[in-house]
Amino acid sequence: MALKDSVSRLLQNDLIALEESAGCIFAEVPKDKIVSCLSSLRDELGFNFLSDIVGVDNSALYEAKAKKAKKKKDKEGEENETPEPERPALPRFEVIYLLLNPDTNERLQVRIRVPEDDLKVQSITSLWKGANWPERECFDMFGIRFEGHPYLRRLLMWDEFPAHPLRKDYPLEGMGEERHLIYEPEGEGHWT
Amino acid sequence: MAKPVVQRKYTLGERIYLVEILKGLGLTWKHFIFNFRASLKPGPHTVPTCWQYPWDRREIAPVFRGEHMLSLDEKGREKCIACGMCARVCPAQCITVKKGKVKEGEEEKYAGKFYPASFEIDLLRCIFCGFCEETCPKSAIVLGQGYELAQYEGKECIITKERLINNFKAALDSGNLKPPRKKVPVAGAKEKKSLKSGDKKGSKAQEA
Amino acid sequence: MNEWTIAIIKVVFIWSWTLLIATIMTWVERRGSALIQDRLGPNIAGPFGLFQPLADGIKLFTKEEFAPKHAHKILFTLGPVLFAIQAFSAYAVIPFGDKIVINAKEIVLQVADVNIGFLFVLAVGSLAVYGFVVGGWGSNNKYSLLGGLRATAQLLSYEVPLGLAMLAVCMTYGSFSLREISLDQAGTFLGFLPNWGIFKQPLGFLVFIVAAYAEANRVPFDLPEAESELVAGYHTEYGGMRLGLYLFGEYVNLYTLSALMVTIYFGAWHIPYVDMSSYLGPLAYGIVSFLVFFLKCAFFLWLFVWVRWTIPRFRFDQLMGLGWKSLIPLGLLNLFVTAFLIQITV
Amino acid sequence: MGPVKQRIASEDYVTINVGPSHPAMHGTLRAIAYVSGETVLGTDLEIGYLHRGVEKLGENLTYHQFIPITDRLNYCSAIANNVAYEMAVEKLMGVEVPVKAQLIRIIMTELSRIADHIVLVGILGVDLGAFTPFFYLFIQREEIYEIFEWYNGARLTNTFGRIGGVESDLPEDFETRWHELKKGLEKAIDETDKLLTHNRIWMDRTIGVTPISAEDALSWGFTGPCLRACGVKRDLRKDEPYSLYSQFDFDVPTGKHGDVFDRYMIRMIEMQESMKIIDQAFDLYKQLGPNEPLMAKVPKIIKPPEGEVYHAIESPNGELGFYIKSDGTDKPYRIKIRPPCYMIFQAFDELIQGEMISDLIACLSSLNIIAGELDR
Repeated sequence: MALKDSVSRLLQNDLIALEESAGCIFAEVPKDKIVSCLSSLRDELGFNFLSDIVGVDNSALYEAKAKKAKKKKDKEGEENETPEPERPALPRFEVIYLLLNPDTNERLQVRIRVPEDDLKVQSITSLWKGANWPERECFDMFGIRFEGHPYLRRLLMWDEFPAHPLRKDYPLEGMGEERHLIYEPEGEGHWT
Repeated sequence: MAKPVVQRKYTLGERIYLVEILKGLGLTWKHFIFNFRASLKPGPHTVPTCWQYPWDRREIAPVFRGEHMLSLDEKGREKCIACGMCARVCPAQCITVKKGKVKEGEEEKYAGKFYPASFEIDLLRCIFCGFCEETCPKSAIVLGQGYELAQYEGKECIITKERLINNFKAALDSGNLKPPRKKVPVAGAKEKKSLKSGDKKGSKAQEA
Repeated sequence: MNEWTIAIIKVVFIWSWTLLIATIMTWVERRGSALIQDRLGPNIAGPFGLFQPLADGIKLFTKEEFAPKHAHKILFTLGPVLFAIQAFSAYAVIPFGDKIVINAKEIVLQVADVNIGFLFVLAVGSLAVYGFVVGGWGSNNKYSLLGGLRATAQLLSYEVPLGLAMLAVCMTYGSFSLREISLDQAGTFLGFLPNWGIFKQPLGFLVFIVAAYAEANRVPFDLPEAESELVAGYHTEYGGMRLGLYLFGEYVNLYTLSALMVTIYFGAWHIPYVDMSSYLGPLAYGIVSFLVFFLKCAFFLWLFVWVRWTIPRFRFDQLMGLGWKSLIPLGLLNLFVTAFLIQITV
Repeated sequence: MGPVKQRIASEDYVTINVGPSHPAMHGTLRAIAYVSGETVLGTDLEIGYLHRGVEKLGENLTYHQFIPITDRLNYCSAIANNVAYEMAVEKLMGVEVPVKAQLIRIIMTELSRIADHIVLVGILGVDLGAFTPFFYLFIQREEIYEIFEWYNGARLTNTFGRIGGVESDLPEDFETRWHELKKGLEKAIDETDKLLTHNRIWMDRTIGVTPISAEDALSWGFTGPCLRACGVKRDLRKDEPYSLYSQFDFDVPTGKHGDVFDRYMIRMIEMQESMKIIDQAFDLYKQLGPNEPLMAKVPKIIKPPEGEVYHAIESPNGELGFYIKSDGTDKPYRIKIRPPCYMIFQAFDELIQGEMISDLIACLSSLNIIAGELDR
């Protein structure tokens, strides 16, 4: 595909992977070079519209995969003597920038992976003003810090909220944070 | 950021306010006269766009998704077989079904081998999406036309099997029963097999 | 009957009459707006919902009178009271009919025929500002304060064109007394037109009616209480009868302004081309003149309602711009032209 | 203290809370306006009052069960949300939806687009003091809801469509209803136009209020009518024609200045364009037999293959996108919703600097901020 070629030509060594899933192209770049990659994509390939920024917590996915692999291993038993070479563990989080070229109507998704022990990403608010709230939301939901963001504060949850709710280890029912907020009348009169 | 400067020329008519205001007054006057005449008519539903609720009710669509009911078949037997599909598919998890086995001598009451020992729907949780109705293999649970669901107490909003069946009886008496769902044509496929297997799975899961 | 009894009867009558009109106006406003908007409006209480204002009144009276914790208690109560007082007293100098003869005693249908009627109306009318600003300040609420400030600026600005328009009328009729102006409007003008102010002062009337809408805080000039911007403006914090005073005061003001408009521009109680007093007996004439006057007022009251439900609202700077840049120059122009015409005709 | 406080040098201001409970607020948002006199120096925006954790919820529901949840995003046009989500899942699964189902979807989406625009125009009128057009329009919106009700039994939160198609055929009386509705809509739009568009007061209130240039709008991530108002001819129905939109003949109106008036006009014209699309779609629909398939062949329990997808459609507000990551189970691994007004609302502070309090309300209305969609 022309888009894939031009992307790989443009990013060259910075490109870690370029994959296609259900018609969407995902390019993976190193975390430190996100600003330069995005700015070159914007200026040279015309991807000058940022649709959104998506954060993903992959921990549960890796766990499930590891379990599957282990099961497989157990099943196959000791017949398979040569163990697979241990791959370095993939970083826990990923941040996906959804880009769009408004002239050619091509979409490109740029992915970076963020390890749990280094939750810092360069902010791209200098490239797009609209990256402001998506980055704040990403911080709110996953705890990924965007360096250089003008006003990095929780967006959807309240400021004192202790956790990052879209992480996979956060329970769906919450951890009881709302107790501070909701006034519960004691005794009768309350029907629950 | 510099804001763009907006300049737009007004026509003379727009410039002197009055012309457009008079036009607008004429328009509202037309509405006023029409509705004034209409409002003098006897009866609660006079102005065509206004329904005076307690006396005057609009027609509810036959496919309306309102208060639930558990339907009975022609012989007056409960259709529900307590397979629990509705409870599983419910996005709001508002349905709880307890399964009971039909004892001998009770066949006149229940259509299947199993019956719901209790069937509760929490209307406070229900979002009236209609998935339960759609997934029910025996089309036993139906969302009816009742929409006056206000209660004084939260407890009353958890409706039980008796009320569900009473709802059905009331609908039957008033002739507001929902027509049976049309089967949705599927692109070049026989869906039957998968349907049946789905049923079995559902009932098994419930038993477990 | 001596003078005092008559005066007191007149005062009581006009007091209850304006209150009645104000009450009915709330019903007209609601029913009228409903019918304009393809709705029905309140139609349950009484025939056609006519008792709705009564029910509203009972509700307002029985509501708990409370003041917000941080409000200035005295000013908070003083605001609506000031507003209501000015609303009810402004009508004193405006006639509500010609005269009525009972027991061979001639009674003028006007509470007080002051020879500076115009000045009285303007002076009392401008007191409304105090009602708004005191209430807005006393509420200790930002919305209320902004509403009060808006009201102050708006009322003060629009009093100028109102005064200018009225001044031109005074010059035309050569009197400050509203009764004399009314009496002057009998007969015809230029031979075929009724001798009404509007035909002598068309531009002045335009200025006057716009300014009157602004003075009455009605759409398109209802900025002090613009509900989408300032919640409810100066009466955000009010409830119960204090709010009721503001609402009634507003409708009484409407009536006053309508009556003023009828008095100086629409020939007061005169019917064009017909001299009623020659056909009717003295008592009947008094009643008919009262009715004619009232019907004319009713039209303008309805116009207030009708316009309100037709057009959008101004912005504050546009409101000020309209007042200072359009209406005042127009009013002045009108004044000069009137003066010139008087000079060459007399 | 927010960024506005840091920016404003002087101490000469008053803060005014516009929201979360304010008569002009569209849902529960909060804008703390820093006001000097009547001029707004800036606003601190706070959102999240309606945050229900929809994305987290999606990770714990099956693919089908998430459809009713999408209703609650933009409740003014629930069907557009449903369709956007279903199309994303279908794209992930590689399912081809039958033509008839696509036509029904298009008809319903366009109806909901009209309903959404009606809400905007009506509320904009109310916020600017013109109450009456609101009613004329909303009566027609009621008729649209009636069509929805007779289609699948719900008025506001429709739970329209299923993954792979739609759940039922159009009702038999759709044609008569649609023609009646069309007549009424044309009349209502015309009346609104008469009452507002050329009225000097309305023009003064909207023309030149909170304009934005095309570059800024793109940088902020504007989409939909708000972007088109700036003069950018961008409509996903034309540019990335999904479904059957490439077969229809309709115009994409564009404005010039991106002010409130342009946004309002774009919506007024788009309503008429949508009616055109529905007519064409219904003509195509009538050519299909009654037994044409409505559902593609999809398994009962939906398990898309592992992978991720981003699919966006042109919702009434703009680009409504769903990013879905699947791990091969029956529940999505991650759902990210890209609501259109989320990106638009962040520009609000910049839009209204130096304007007046009244313009704040007008601007907010014209952007069509829906809290359900904004906070998710």
